[in-house]
Amino acid sequence: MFLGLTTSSRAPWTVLHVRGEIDMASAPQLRQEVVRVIDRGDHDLVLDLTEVAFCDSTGIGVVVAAVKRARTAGGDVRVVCVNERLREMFAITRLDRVFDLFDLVDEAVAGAVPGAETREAG
Amino acid sequence: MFLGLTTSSRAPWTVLHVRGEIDMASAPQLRQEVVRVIDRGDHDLVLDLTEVAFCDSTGIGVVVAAVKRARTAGGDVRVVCVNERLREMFAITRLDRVFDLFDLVDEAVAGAVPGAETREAG
Amino acid sequence: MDADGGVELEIPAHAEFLSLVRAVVATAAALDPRLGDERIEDLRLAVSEATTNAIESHAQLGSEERIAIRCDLGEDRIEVEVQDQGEGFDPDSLSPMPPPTDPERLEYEHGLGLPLMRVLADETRIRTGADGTAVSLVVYTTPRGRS
Amino acid sequence: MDADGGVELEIPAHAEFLSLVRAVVATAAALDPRLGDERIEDLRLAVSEATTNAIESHAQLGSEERIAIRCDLGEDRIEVEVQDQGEGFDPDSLSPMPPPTDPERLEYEHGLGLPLMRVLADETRIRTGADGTAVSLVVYTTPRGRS
Ligand SMILES: Nc1ncnc2c1ncn2[C@@H]1O[C@H](COP(=O)(O)OP(=O)(O)O)[C@@H](O)[C@H]1O
Ligand SMILES: Nc1ncnc2c1ncn2[C@@H]1O[C@H](COP(=O)(O)OP(=O)(O)O)[C@@H](O)[C@H]1O
Repeated sequence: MFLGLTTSSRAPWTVLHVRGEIDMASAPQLRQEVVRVIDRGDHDLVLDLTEVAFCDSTGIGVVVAAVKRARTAGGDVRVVCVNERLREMFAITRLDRVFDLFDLVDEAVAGAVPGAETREAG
Repeated sequence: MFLGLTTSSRAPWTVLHVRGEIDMASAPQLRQEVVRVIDRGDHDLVLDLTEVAFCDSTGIGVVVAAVKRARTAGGDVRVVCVNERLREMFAITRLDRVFDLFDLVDEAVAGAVPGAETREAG
Repeated sequence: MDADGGVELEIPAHAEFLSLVRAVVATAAALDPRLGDERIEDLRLAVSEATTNAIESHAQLGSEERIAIRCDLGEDRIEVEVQDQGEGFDPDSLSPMPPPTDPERLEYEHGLGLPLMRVLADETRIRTGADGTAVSLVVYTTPRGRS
Repeated sequence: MDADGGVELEIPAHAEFLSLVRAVVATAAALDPRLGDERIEDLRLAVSEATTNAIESHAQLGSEERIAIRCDLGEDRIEVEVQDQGEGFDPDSLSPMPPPTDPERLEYEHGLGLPLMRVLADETRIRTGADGTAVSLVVYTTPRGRS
């Protein structure tokens, strides 16, 4: 019924590790944590869904909300998931075109930081 | 719904390894295999319940039937189980006094063979 | 017991549905965070026993009626009731098991269900009559079962 | 559809019971050996979506009525029906999602449930009216869903 939520820092990224089943019962808990992290200024967020055993459209809605909030704050969200079903859901909803999906946290934090190209390109 | 049933030989013992949940739905399958093994002459039987995730009184009934059949045929049954719940059930039903329980198959087959004392004792 | 706060399940009276009943009871019981895994396991097994008897009672009648299982999450307890439409029985006239030292003991493959339920549940109530049996199994969620 | 061959479940209209519904559907579907894990997972998710909508519809009315879920194991299919007593809705008048390239897309946290059900289930039927909605989700157990 409750999600396991832990954060770790992979500067400049903050990684939010989610464990458990995301549905209407648990989504509010995830939403709250996402808001808390972004609003304290950690708006470059990696959502690590590696250990999410189940996620329905309510959970997908929280991911969408996270992307929106992070981008509004000048940051971005990257999503890590290997679960085939979850990958499929992002594909069916075409959300895989809206934000980036990675297989591993290491890959997600290795990519360029959003805005870095324009800041560093010269 | 179906049990995983395999036998191995630890002469003079035949070990029947059971995997899955033993209830009214699956008990007939176990009963049949026990009968088959004992009736072909392998009446010194170790019932390895190590990988039994659930067992109710119907399952316990099959164990009782196995003991009776093996003893009638001149053999015996030893039961291997570590599952605390199952141990408790054998205690509540006092069946732990009717046949021997072991933690490991190795321990079950190491004990003296039934009848060996009278045969070998001099 | 608040009937509106509970889960109701109806199954065909066939053994293959026992695993489903166990899954429902375990999942419903897990909704109460006060209940530890061991107590959930107690309830799951007790309900499986009661449902087995219910299914048997219908089989004896050749009845195709369904079995009803109700789980109620109360303030201080979880109560599961298993209801059948079998012929009923007299719980007081069941013959006791011979002692383990008696060779006769091996003649008794059955008769373990009710004793187990009584050990596993904190309360076991049986209402039985010619039109069926309802077995209520209660596990307390608070130390003394009274909030 | 043979009503007698199925499992019926009633739950309070609260989100915490979703995991129980999923457990029931997965366990019931697993009774049909022809259904692979992937299809069971499809059905489990689709039913979770339908039940989520049913629970929401009661929440909107402030209704304390229960949600009914029926699983029928048929010859060539498994059919799960989720029935609520909400206000109903018009499935044809739901606004489509903007394309992923549209920045507006991020305004849509909702509206994914029905499209997902339609992809996951082999058949999705919705009967809806002022006194409630029944969503039927069918997964075929034989290659063409006709035996
Ligand atoms: N729901 C029931 N309906 C009819 N008879 C029952 C029911 N539950 C128990 N009984 C009777 O009580 C006896 C003892 O039940 P139990 O202790 O569970 O052992 P078992 O089911 O293995 O016989 C059963 O054999 C049956 O005759
Ligand atoms: N059982 C139902 N009762 C009433 N309205 C419903 C029901 N199912 C769906 N709807 C309506 O259809 C809309 C779209 O549903 P859906 O695609 O599942 O997405 P979401 O539930 O995330 O909004 C819902 O917002 C709701 O207005």
